[in-house]
Amino acid sequence: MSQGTGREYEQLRISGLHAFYGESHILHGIDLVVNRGELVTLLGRNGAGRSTTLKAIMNMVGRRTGSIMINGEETMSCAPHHIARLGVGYCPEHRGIFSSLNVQENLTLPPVVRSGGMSLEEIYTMFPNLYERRFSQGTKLSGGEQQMLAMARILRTGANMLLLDEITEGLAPVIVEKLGDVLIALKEKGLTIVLVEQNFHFAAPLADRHYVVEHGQIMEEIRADELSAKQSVLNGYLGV
Amino acid sequence: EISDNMVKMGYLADMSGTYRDLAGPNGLKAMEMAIKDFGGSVKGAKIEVVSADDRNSPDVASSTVRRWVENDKVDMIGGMVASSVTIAATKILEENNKLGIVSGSAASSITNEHCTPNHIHYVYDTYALSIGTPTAIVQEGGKTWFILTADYAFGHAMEADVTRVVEANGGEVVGSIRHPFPTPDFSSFILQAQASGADVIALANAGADTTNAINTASEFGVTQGGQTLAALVLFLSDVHALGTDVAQGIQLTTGWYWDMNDETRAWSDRFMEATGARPTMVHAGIYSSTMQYLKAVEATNSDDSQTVRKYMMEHPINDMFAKNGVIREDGRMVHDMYLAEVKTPEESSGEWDLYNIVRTIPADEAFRPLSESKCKLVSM
Amino acid sequence: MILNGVLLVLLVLAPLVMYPVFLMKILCFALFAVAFNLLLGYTGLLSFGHAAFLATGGYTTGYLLSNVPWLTTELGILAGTLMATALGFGFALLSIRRQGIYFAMVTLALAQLVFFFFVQSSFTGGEDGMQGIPRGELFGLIDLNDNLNLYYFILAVFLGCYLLVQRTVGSPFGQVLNAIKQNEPRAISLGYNVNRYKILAFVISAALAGLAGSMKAVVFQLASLNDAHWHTSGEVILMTLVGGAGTLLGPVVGATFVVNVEYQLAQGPLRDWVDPILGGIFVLTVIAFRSGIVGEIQKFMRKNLS
Amino acid sequence: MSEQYVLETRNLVKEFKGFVAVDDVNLKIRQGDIHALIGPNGAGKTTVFNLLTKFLIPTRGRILFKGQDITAMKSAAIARKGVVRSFQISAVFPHMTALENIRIALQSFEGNSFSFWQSGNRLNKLNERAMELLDAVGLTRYANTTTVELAYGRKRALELATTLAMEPELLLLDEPTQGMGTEDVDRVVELVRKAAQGRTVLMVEHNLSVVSKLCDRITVLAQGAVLTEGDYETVSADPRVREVYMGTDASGERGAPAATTETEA
Amino acid sequence: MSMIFGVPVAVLSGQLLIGVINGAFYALLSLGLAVIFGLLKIINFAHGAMYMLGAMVTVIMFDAMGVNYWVALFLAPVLVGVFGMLIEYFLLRRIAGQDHIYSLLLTFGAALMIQGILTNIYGVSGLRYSIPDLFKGGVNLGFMFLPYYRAWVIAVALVVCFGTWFMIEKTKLGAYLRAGTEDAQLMQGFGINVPLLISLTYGFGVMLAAFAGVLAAPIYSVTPVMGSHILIVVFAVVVIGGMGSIGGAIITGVLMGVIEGLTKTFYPPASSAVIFLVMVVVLMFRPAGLFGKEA
Ligand SMILES: Nc1ncnc2c1ncn2[C@@H]1O[C@H](COP(=O)(O)OP(=O)(O)OP(=O)(O)O)[C@@H](O)[C@H]1O
Ligand SMILES: Nc1ncnc2c1ncn2[C@@H]1O[C@H](COP(=O)(O)OP(=O)(O)OP(=O)(O)O)[C@@H](O)[C@H]1O
Ligand SMILES: [Mg+2]
Ligand SMILES: [Mg+2]
Repeated sequence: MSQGTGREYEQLRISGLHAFYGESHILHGIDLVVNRGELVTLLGRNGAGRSTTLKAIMNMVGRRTGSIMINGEETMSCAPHHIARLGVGYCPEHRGIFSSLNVQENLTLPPVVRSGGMSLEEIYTMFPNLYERRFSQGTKLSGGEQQMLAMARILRTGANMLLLDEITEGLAPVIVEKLGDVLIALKEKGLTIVLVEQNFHFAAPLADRHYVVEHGQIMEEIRADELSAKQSVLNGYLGV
Repeated sequence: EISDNMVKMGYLADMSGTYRDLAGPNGLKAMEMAIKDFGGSVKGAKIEVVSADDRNSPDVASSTVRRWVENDKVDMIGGMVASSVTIAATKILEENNKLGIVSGSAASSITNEHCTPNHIHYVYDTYALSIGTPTAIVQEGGKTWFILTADYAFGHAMEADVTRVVEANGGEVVGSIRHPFPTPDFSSFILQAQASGADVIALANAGADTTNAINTASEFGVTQGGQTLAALVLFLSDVHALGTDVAQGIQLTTGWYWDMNDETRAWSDRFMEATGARPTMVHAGIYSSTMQYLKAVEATNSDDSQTVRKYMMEHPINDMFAKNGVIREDGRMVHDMYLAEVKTPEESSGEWDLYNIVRTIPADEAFRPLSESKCKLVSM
Repeated sequence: MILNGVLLVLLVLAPLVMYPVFLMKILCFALFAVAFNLLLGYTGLLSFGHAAFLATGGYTTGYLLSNVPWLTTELGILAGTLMATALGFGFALLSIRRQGIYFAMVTLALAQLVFFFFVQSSFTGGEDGMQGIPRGELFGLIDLNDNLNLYYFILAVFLGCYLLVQRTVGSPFGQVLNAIKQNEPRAISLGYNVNRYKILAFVISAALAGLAGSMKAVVFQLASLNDAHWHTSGEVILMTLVGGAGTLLGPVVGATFVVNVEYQLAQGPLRDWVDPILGGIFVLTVIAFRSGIVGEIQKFMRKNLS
Repeated sequence: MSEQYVLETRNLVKEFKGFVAVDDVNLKIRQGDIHALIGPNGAGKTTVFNLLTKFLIPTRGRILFKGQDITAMKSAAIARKGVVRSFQISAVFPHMTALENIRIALQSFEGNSFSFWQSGNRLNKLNERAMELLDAVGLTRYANTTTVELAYGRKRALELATTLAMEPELLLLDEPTQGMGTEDVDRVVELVRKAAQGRTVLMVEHNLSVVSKLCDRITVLAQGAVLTEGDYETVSADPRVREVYMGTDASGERGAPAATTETEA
Repeated sequence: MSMIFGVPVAVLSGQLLIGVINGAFYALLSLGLAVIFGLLKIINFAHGAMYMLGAMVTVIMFDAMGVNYWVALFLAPVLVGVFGMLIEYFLLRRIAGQDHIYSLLLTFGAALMIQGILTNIYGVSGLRYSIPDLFKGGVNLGFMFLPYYRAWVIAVALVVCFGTWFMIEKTKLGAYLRAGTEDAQLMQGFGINVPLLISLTYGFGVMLAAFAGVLAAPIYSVTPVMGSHILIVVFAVVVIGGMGSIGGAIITGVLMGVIEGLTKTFYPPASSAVIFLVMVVVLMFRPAGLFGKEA
């Protein structure tokens, strides 16, 4: 999976991205490219700015400068709802389950932005817990169940680029395993995925490429096939 | 001797709240009209006016009045509507020996238990209002009465006065309801009043409460049901707001009406020119009392409160507001009051053509006799 | 420190140039706002019923001073404060378990019931107000009918209370209040019985508000229903926010500002426009100076110093 | 009878409108153990914690702490008795610095918390101990940073340090390593090990490597009921546990899809 | 005639009916307030002013252009609603996400301005407006005289209340609204134009208040201060019902109308305080109100 073969469609290109929360300057010039059908991860230590990068793509941080192209379209001046309508699905770090809605309402809440999303039945087969609790208030779910719901919710919308922030957080190993299968299946369907993950063992076998983020900058780009060669560099960054 | 070679008057009233239309900004206009008509100066001393919104708060009134008399050399204060404001203000005037002429307040306690040698109550009071209307109605055959009373001292006083008058004339009060102040919806009370079967439903309340009650009474067909409505405190501005449609036939007592004679009409034309509205009795009272005050200052060549008050007491008032009005030792200015009836839409020739004056209530009947007074100034 | 010194000197000299009764009014409202801010700014509790304490203090003091001839003024004020404290304790017991806006509304409801009580009671003088309260003598010695004497007495009480609140906010107790304000469940799990802390804070606040009311009754020689009306509860919120909630000086500045603006406008050519202008000031505060006058100055200084 | 058990539950049940989240659970936590509560998502682990600390009221059953019935006690009283929890979702005082966060916890032992007339400087003596705790979780650098500004993982570390400040006899940790990088996970493991000296720990954790490294005893919950109990070897060998919880990978690292195993070796 | 506590049954039934009618007003007003608080977390102290504007606009439009009641019934709420949206767009939007208390201060300030300006133009005595001809008069029910207009008020208010409840609780749009208030940013991240939704919601809540104002214009004295008295009563209703509970606001509105009506019969002086007594008692036992969900 090499770059620049030309036939590849560039779904996301970020260049020189800076982001701020009020006074504090968090991202210091991020540059990255994701092609259609690729799964890339953002790796890094706590506080490196990975979540912020995803939020910046969604225009959910205080202030941004630089350029973010989605499907070749500049989105720096777009409101978040326009960005979502370009086919971007975002699963936030803190889940964002709505307590005023029940599980099923939470699940069907995000509007469908493109055809080809999963059906409710497919989702319930994938996460039987959710089916069982479908009429409970969203926030009454257990931590892990909420995490499943947050992920499941954007699978329905048909978004073709997913920004996933720590989706294995708090999940039992069986479920994590199942999520891995889901991501593989999504990738096969041609979806583009940007994954922020702490759980490297989960991410490593799924990803085509890894970006290492530190202090709000991309420090390293590692292709899947270089992984073993660059393991020590990576360990250095991640402090393993 | 006129102090500082200047006569300084203060106008204190509710400029923005519930009582705004009673005295309010137009009352200030009336005061200024009087000064202008008087010539702008007394014996070479300039006449000046300061004014303030009392915001219906005795605190505000008290700090304003204190500053006026203690710092700003104000000699006389006029206006004053809410009773708490009036009582607070007159206490301070007494302490500082300045003069107050109260035109807006209704409470008869102002010249009774709260009387001071430093103020005059000029236009009307609850005692006077509750004499005329009940007497007339009972005499016309309205024997049984039901009273809707605003649940505060003012309402209670009115209720007691009405009861006394009704009973003295051979009528009977069959029931009463004390409603909270303010009450936005009167339907429940009107219903109870209807159910009582009384001949007359009397409203011992004021302002928006009264207009709301009258509106509701009309909606629930009180008069069609054969009952009479008697509003005890109803001003021209209220009737104007209600319209003759709703208010027709209501009897009320007033101290003055703009359309009584050529003199009143001439003055109120000028007032209307300045303000866009016809004057209430309070506006007329403010004009008249300011005039009388300035005359007294001129005559005595003094702005000392006791000198001026004494002069005013000794000289009966004869102007467009009152004929043979007399200021008594308790500070009450007694003058004729009038029983009025609201015109029907057919009778009315314009938006301000609202009353027929039915009867004159002579001054000595209209006000609480000195023999019943609790005022400390009244010598037994 | 220097700032505080300058302010103190100004306060001591103020009656030489300004009208003392007006200054005392400001001090009373400032104390009222300081008391309120202890709850809003430092405990995160929005009370919408503080008028009840102001009025209770005022009526109690007024009633006693008018009817108990031997009572010296400071005892009358003390009695008013105690009465408000007791009422505050009652309010606290009934309301403290409610959260957020419900807390605000329970306090409002309780205050409305207190208002109803005052309307119905004859000793308050109803809407005429309780008038002609004697100012009396301090310790039976100093004549408080003299405006300056009274001013310095009120100033001393005010400063004492201000320092007390300052101390309270920084005290170990104040730290716990701050913790409760920020994350109540967490404070509970750290072993704090948060309700007791909130109750104590509420009672202190009610006591100081009652004290403000008692002093106000002495200054104006009257107590009226306006003090108990919910508008007064609202007004103290506004004063606090305009000055800056959660800052010590904020409520003082806010009270000074609001009382002044109201007073100056009511006198001037814009006297019919007091309400809309005040309304405009509130809107402006929220839009442009959200942290209040003092809060914004602090922010500005912090920015320019770092 | 049960001297060696710090904490026992007897037939503990919690129902939510007909849904049984905790179903007749009998836990026995031995003095000095690090005891893990594991199980699939929604098994009822957090609910058990909530019952133990009275954030929820049990529908039925009893809770004994050191032989004493604490079923009827309130949250704060239980915390003062020495049963302290950390939260699954990070709970800090956002507008205090990290140091102040810890100090508030330490202060609850001081007994002067109602002294509104005392100077706040009296609390400075707590700073030293607070710094030690911050150091232990690697937050020394952030002592004076306002907590809102900390990244998520650091908030979790702070939360843990605060809990430790309570010097609990029984420490309840709900997913202490959630949201942390590998580096921090290792540090937390060390920290918990250190903290566990002289006290008992009950923890919920999905990171099996942490469980295997730390825990003396493990209770597996599934659908609100106890599935099995034992040490790591016994439990991880149980096919039922593999089926409902661990999945195909029981290597001890965090759960991961089957494909991982190759890369890992 | 049979009596209950010394009150004839006929009178009592009349009082109950009156209570329900007033309750319908409360329901309409508290509904708007509940929508605004529940969905936007804005404490709308301008609600009374919006109610007043509804009535004032009706009268002013009639005086100036002869716009009749039926047209005003639609036009006035729309105008006031648009005005509300402007307030939302230019003012409230800037404090989104801030503590409740700022919205309280801001809307209170706005209400003071609106009220003050109108007071200076129109005074406080009230403007004249009469009942539309269709509803003049009434029917004698035996136990009371029921003005047609009151019957109309109750019918139309209940229809509007139910419609609103249905829209918010049972439709997708309602779900967007509820979710958008919890985490607007995330909702926007899902592709929903949340700012527009918020404007519309505020406008809608205000419209309900203005609608109540139009209904009130023929029967109550129309003045710039007519909304300020009713404001905290309506707040109390919303709190008793449970802030944010749409159904709760409606049911409680009617219930409080009845309770107030009964108090007016048995102990009139307390009728303005009774709602607060009920509130204290209710919150004692149900911390989140009758129909509120506990946090
Ligand atoms: N709302 C905020 N205000 C101020 N600073 C923030 C805010 N949110 C995050 N930060 C800061 O931004 C930096 C990057 O945070 P971010 O959440 O992107 O980190 P991350 O790489 O996702 O780490 P983690 O694994 O902890 O989630 C951190 O230093 C954090 O302190
Ligand atoms: N307050 C509540 N009301 C209704 N159901 C609830 C409530 N709290 C928890 N539940 C349900 O009880 C079950 C157990 O939840 P709990 O949070 O204890 O799970 P858990 O074992 O901690 O799971 P996880 O590992 O995902 O955190 C879940 O199915 C959840 O939906
Ligand atoms: Mg992150
Ligand atoms: Mg859990």
